[in-house]
Amino acid sequence: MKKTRRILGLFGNFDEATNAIYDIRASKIAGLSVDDVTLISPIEHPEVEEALGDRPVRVQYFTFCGGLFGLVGSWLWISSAQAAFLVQPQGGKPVVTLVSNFVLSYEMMILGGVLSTLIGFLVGARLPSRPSTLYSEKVSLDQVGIILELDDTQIEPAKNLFRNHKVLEIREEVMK
Amino acid sequence: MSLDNLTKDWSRYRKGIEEGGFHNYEHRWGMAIDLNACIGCNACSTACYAENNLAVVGKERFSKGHYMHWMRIERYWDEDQAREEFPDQGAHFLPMLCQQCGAAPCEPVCPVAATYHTPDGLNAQVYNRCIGSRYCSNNCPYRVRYFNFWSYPESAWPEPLNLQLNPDITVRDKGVMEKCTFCVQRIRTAKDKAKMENRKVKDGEFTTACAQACPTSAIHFGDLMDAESAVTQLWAKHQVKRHDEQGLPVSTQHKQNPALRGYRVLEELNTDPSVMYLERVREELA
Amino acid sequence: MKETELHHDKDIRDDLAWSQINSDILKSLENPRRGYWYTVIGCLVLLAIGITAAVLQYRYGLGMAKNHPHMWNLYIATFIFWIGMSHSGTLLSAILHIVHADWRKPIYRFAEAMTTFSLMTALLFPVIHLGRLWNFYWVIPYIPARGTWPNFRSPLSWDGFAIMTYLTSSALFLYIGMLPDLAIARDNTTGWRKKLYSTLSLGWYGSDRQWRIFRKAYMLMAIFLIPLAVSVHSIVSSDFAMSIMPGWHVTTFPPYFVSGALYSGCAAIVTLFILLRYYFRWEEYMTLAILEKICKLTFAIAMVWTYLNLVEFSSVWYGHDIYAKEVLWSKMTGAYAPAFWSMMFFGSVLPFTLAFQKLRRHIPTMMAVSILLNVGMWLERWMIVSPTLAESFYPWAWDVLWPTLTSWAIVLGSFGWFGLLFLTFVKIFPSVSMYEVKEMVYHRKLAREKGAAHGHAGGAQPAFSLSMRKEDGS
Amino acid sequence: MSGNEIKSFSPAPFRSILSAGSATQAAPLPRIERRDFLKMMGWGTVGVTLAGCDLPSTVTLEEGKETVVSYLSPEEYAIPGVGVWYASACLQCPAGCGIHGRVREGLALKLEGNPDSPVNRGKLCQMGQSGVQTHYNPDRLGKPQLRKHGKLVDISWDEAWKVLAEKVGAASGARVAWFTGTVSGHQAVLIGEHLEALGSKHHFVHEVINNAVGRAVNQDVLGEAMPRLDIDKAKLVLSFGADFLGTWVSPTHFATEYAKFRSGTRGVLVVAEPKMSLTGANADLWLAVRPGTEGMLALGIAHALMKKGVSVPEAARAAVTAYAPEKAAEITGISVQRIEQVAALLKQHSPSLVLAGATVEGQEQGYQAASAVMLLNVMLGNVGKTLVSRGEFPFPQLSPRTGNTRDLVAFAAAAKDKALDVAFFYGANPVYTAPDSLGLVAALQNIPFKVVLTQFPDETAAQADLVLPVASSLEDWGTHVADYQPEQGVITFQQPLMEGLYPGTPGLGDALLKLLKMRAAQKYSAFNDYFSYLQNAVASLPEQYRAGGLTNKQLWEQTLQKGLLTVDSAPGSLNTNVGEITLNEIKADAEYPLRLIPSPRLGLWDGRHANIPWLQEAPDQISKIVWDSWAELHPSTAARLGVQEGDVVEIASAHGAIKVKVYVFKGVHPDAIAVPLGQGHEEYGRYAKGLGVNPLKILSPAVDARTGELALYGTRVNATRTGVHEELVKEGRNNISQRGRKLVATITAEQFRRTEGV
Repeated sequence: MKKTRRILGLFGNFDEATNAIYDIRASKIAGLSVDDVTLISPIEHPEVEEALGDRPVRVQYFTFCGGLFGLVGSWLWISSAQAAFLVQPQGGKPVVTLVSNFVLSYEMMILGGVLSTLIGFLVGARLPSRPSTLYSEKVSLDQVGIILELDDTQIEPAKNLFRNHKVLEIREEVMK
Repeated sequence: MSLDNLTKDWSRYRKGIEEGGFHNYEHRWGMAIDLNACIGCNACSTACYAENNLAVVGKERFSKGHYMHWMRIERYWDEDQAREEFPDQGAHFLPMLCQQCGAAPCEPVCPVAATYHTPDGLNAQVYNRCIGSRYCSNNCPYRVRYFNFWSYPESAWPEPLNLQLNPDITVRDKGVMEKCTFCVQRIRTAKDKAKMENRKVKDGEFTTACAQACPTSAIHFGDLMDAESAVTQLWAKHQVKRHDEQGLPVSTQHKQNPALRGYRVLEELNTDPSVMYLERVREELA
Repeated sequence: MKETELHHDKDIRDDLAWSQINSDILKSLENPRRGYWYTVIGCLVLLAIGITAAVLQYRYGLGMAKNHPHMWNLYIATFIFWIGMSHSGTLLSAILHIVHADWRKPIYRFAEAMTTFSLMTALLFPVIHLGRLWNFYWVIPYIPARGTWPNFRSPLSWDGFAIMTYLTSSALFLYIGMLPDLAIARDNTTGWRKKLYSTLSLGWYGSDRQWRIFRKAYMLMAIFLIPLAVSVHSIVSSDFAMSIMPGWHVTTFPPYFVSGALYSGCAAIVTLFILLRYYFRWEEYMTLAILEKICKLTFAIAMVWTYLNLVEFSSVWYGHDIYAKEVLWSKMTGAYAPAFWSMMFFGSVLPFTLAFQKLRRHIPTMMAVSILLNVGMWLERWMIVSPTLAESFYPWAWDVLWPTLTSWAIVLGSFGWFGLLFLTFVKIFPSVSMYEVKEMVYHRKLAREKGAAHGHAGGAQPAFSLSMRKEDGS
Repeated sequence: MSGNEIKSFSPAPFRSILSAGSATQAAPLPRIERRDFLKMMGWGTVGVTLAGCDLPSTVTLEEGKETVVSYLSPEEYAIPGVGVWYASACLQCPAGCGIHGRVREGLALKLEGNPDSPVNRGKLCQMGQSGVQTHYNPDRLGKPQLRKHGKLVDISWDEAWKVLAEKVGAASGARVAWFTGTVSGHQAVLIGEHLEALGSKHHFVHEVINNAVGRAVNQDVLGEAMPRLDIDKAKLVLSFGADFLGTWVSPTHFATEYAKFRSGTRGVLVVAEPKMSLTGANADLWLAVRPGTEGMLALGIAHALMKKGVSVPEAARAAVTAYAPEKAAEITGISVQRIEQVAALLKQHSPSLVLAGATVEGQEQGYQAASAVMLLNVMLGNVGKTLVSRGEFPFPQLSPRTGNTRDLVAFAAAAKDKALDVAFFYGANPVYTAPDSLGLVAALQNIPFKVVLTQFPDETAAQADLVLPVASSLEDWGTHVADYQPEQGVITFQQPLMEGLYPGTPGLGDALLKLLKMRAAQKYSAFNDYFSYLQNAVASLPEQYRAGGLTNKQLWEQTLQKGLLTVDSAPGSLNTNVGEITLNEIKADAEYPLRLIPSPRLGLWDGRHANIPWLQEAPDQISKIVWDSWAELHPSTAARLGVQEGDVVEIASAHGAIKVKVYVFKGVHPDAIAVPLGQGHEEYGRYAKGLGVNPLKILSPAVDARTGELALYGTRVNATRTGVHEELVKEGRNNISQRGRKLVATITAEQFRRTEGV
């Protein structure tokens, strides 16, 4: 069925929130899988996130590619610039100086790595974005929120599930 | 800036001075300065001022080391003078100018490549490129690089002194490093003339201002690549060799006859200077 | 004091309410105390002095500040000083982050800010010291129209690469780490601040996806920053180590510079720690326990620094390089001897105060000591630059000339500039990481509870062991 | 010699004068008058090949005038971008060197030695090269000045000549005097003719750095005042204070000779003097002799030689016998061993050459001491070998009127006696050089009309009633004959290298002709100007100077092109008339224990070059001090006085006192205190004024008994510390040692002769 609604449950107690997710995971609501759950929290919550299961993060590939590009690209760039700029100072040294080029490539590897990590982070985290209207400022204080994407039939069971786990507040919106 | 370029000439670009370096020198201008003849009279230094538009800085600035003696005459006393009542053996004079090193320590440290090696074997300073980081001066073991700490065009040549300025070369403004050029304007003139006449530059056709002025002809100037030139002959006679000439391994101990007078100052630093000095001579009378 | 004594071996109280954390930290963004304004005025005065001197120097030439053979002098020494200062922030933050030392959490934010700002201060000096500073951009390898590139083999152009990389990376590291806090600030402010924080927080809302990727990206950046920070100061040391000058061409310079950098940075963290604790009344967050930890770290680094000094001296002594020996000897006995021995005292003897708990916990002492350590570190930089210039291969050019008023004025001005940047920062951005302090409090609380359950009542567990166990248990 | 330059090295274009420049550097464009440049067309240029037709063609805008000057149609004599070398004469000191001047776009740019000149053989000392800075000096006078109501005010040239005609016309001719430095050639002739026309005999010729006593001794002993000195032929040169590499007679010439002397078998140089001169600094053996006792040292050496069997002329036997080495050692402070060693060296190295310089001659017994030195030459048989006859100069009227200090004393006395009504000053600055004890400044008030022909507002000009600016040496015509003539005698020709910077300013010759026309218009009416006078003089040369039947024009052009005219003279032979030598012992003076040595410097000379920035900035060769005066003190003397380098001491003689910074230096005798000449100007432009002190001011008026020359080196002084300290500004200030580096390496002469000897 088509997901049409989104609800947010805010929890003061992190254990309850965790348990709520385990309940969803255990398929207590038909048609609702853990993939429909988004957790929003004020701090890093490895233990709460665990309930959501494995959700792969791929930023490291960005990092690797960026770093590699920085390393190789800058080395080629600098060396070929040197080979094109022949009135370079010599000091008795060759035109293409490997030693100094590696030092610079090293720096460029890091710069490439850092910048691509940033890009990877922004892409992966879907930033910049507009926070959804369901977002509650309490999340940035001390509460955990669980957002579920639901079809019409799942709304009530989900709310009940939240209530079983001492939800403090429930918000609801219609998806466009 | 293309990779093509890089792969095409890779082996040449990887040559250091010991393997002959990148340049195939057309000339390598060099000097031989005979300390047996040098009397320390300053004529060379003044000639340099006249030829190269060197600024007079005045007493106050001189005291801070801002002076511009591209060619300076150093005066030393005997090491054991501390024990003697009088300097019985006289002074030691040393005309010190840019040594136009083959492996110049100043060159690799310039961040903007304002000092570089020309195909003439000169250690050139491009005033317009210089941003004044002064790293070259710091890395010069001979301390022969001079910095324009002030805007000397504003102060050093009150009218009509400015009419004396040599139009063949620039007047340097503040913030630029400068140093002896081996009178590059004279080299250029001679080369241009030779080119127009479709011949090679002849030995003795021109000389630097300092060598020209020296009353005792202690300074010899010429092309070290020209086997016939007087300077080359002097170098050979005193068994002093350039790095690009001797190849690997570079040794500073190449004189077979230690009685010969040729040496280069601070040779052990492997800077491969283009200026050879001939030792001072003293009668043993003490 | 009483309270902190009670919790004397805890980094932070684990019963801090999260709402209190938010309000305590966000309070620092508003209503500056009078002392803040005095400090701002002081910094402005210093900056004005520096700018005046810089303008005069620009107009008349570097003769205002420099002498031959002292082509580099205070400017480069102060440049290294500021670069060094920038190290502890990012480097320590990154290292401690990687090893999950969670006591970094209340202090890393301002330390990273310090990194960024001292880099921005340091950057001024290579430009100010140029003879023709209006052409400074020629060092940047932009695609040239006339085929002229910078000289890639000059350590000064390495500096350019390294510093730009470091500035970019550490600013990004600071910014990424601040994102969740910017979201908190967004949620708790109104008016222009709200707009500002909304934009800056990029719409962070703390979803699990964001947190996961944040954790990974932040860790990756931390991993990059450690070798980067080491390389940056090594490269700065290359300005000297890659030269052929006696007293500069020293193989131990890279680690020596890095240790000196960490040292001065740690000392600066202590100073700023105390100042922020005082200005914003953050005794709850910047606890004496944490101060003690930094002090211990500083002491350890001081000993590394001392050791590397001794290594340098003995390698000169073992090597038969008469030039290097002369420079060292004149440093110790010549005109620079007072500065040299003050450096040794401040750098190697004074840190022993940090070995005593009583003194470590005495805030006025630590304030004084941390400032003096940095005076020592500044002297160290000066003692690297000047004695070699005064005395090197060529005796004819030997000369000891003291820095001019102009160069002192510009050095002072740089402190004003740094101060101003930092003071602006603390009023715009939260200088303590709120979300991480919350994590810290949360984990401590969990640990206490778990510890109690396992019969380790009252014993504070290291944070990382806690998280490890959590993972094992799942 | 680099002539033609097409490209400049640096990409930044240098603004040439024709292309004029920014407000800060715009310079007056030399105005070329038609008459003058026609004259210039007649110039000979020195071996320059013009660069052909590929010169850069540029159109430039001259600031202010807004005229577009095309390089395609330049002034006829100026080839844009090409430097042309012209021969002329150097007037920076009386040595008489020939020069080549590089002229580009109508401006003289650089001076080098004239290779054709046997005096300097293409070389030029720093003073000679600085001729351009004398010429372009910013403090040069451009307008005549007349004293009105006690102050000098600018007047027009017409007025100046009118006033001059009136005043000189009104004066009694016999009471008119010329006071000059060394002059020679046709200028000397014209001065002579002017005085003759006036009926005056008053030509005072003054130089502080002179050779007057030496000339007298040479004349008496050898029969020739200035014989040739073959330094290059000597195997040993023993110099008693004769700084022949620095300031003595003809330094550049002797330096070229020295190079030959030191090569091949390599001669030995021994120098005995109380203060190390440049020559002393190059000696193999330098002897610090007690000031004023050089004559005794010479006699001591003679005695040692006598003991070795060298015969002594009868007349001097008594004096030589009186100074056994032991006695000489006691007096002079040179050990017996050293005296014996020098005698042995002299005997071993033959021929040798023994020279006496200013420190020997400038004493109350200067003549006697110099005679004792000459005695050594006679005893060693050097006369005829290294001391060679020059013969008489074929044009004696052109020979130099050599300067001395006797004339200064005489002039001061004449002025004091109110014997003069008008005095012309040229090439001398007696107000600066006269010791205060002569009372010259006060005496000058007795001369009603003082005319100073000068380029600069110097001290004498400040006392003048009429100041007439004259052309610089690069703007003037002239002929010059050096006092010291090397193997080939020459008349050096001086031609202008460029148009005068200050229109209306006459050359010395032109001024003299004008003065002469005021007296004897008829006689000189044929000469429009000095240029035509000289042309006429050349035209009247005897036939032997026209090899190949040159026309007058060809001869003139050839002479100018070469810059000199070689003349023949018939060398005779020299006498050895040694007279009786009486050297009295010098009594110690408890109140003034030290001798003041006003040491001359190659550079500032007697102070006339103090206004040249290059020379002020060129370090003193020995102390390396710039822009200042200093007092050289031996460390033992300094310790006794309790002073260190930079401490200011007061040096007082019976005739005045000066305060000067101390330079502690081992190259000075402990009984001497040396203060260099040249500084301490009260006037003389921005570069000279207010720097250092003038040691001449406190000299005693004592004179040499025989010649009447001032005993310049005989003044006794004491020194006391003032407690003031001021750093001396010098190059390489912290080092006198090489610190174990091989910067200047030394090998022994023995080794040198083995490997490179001839």
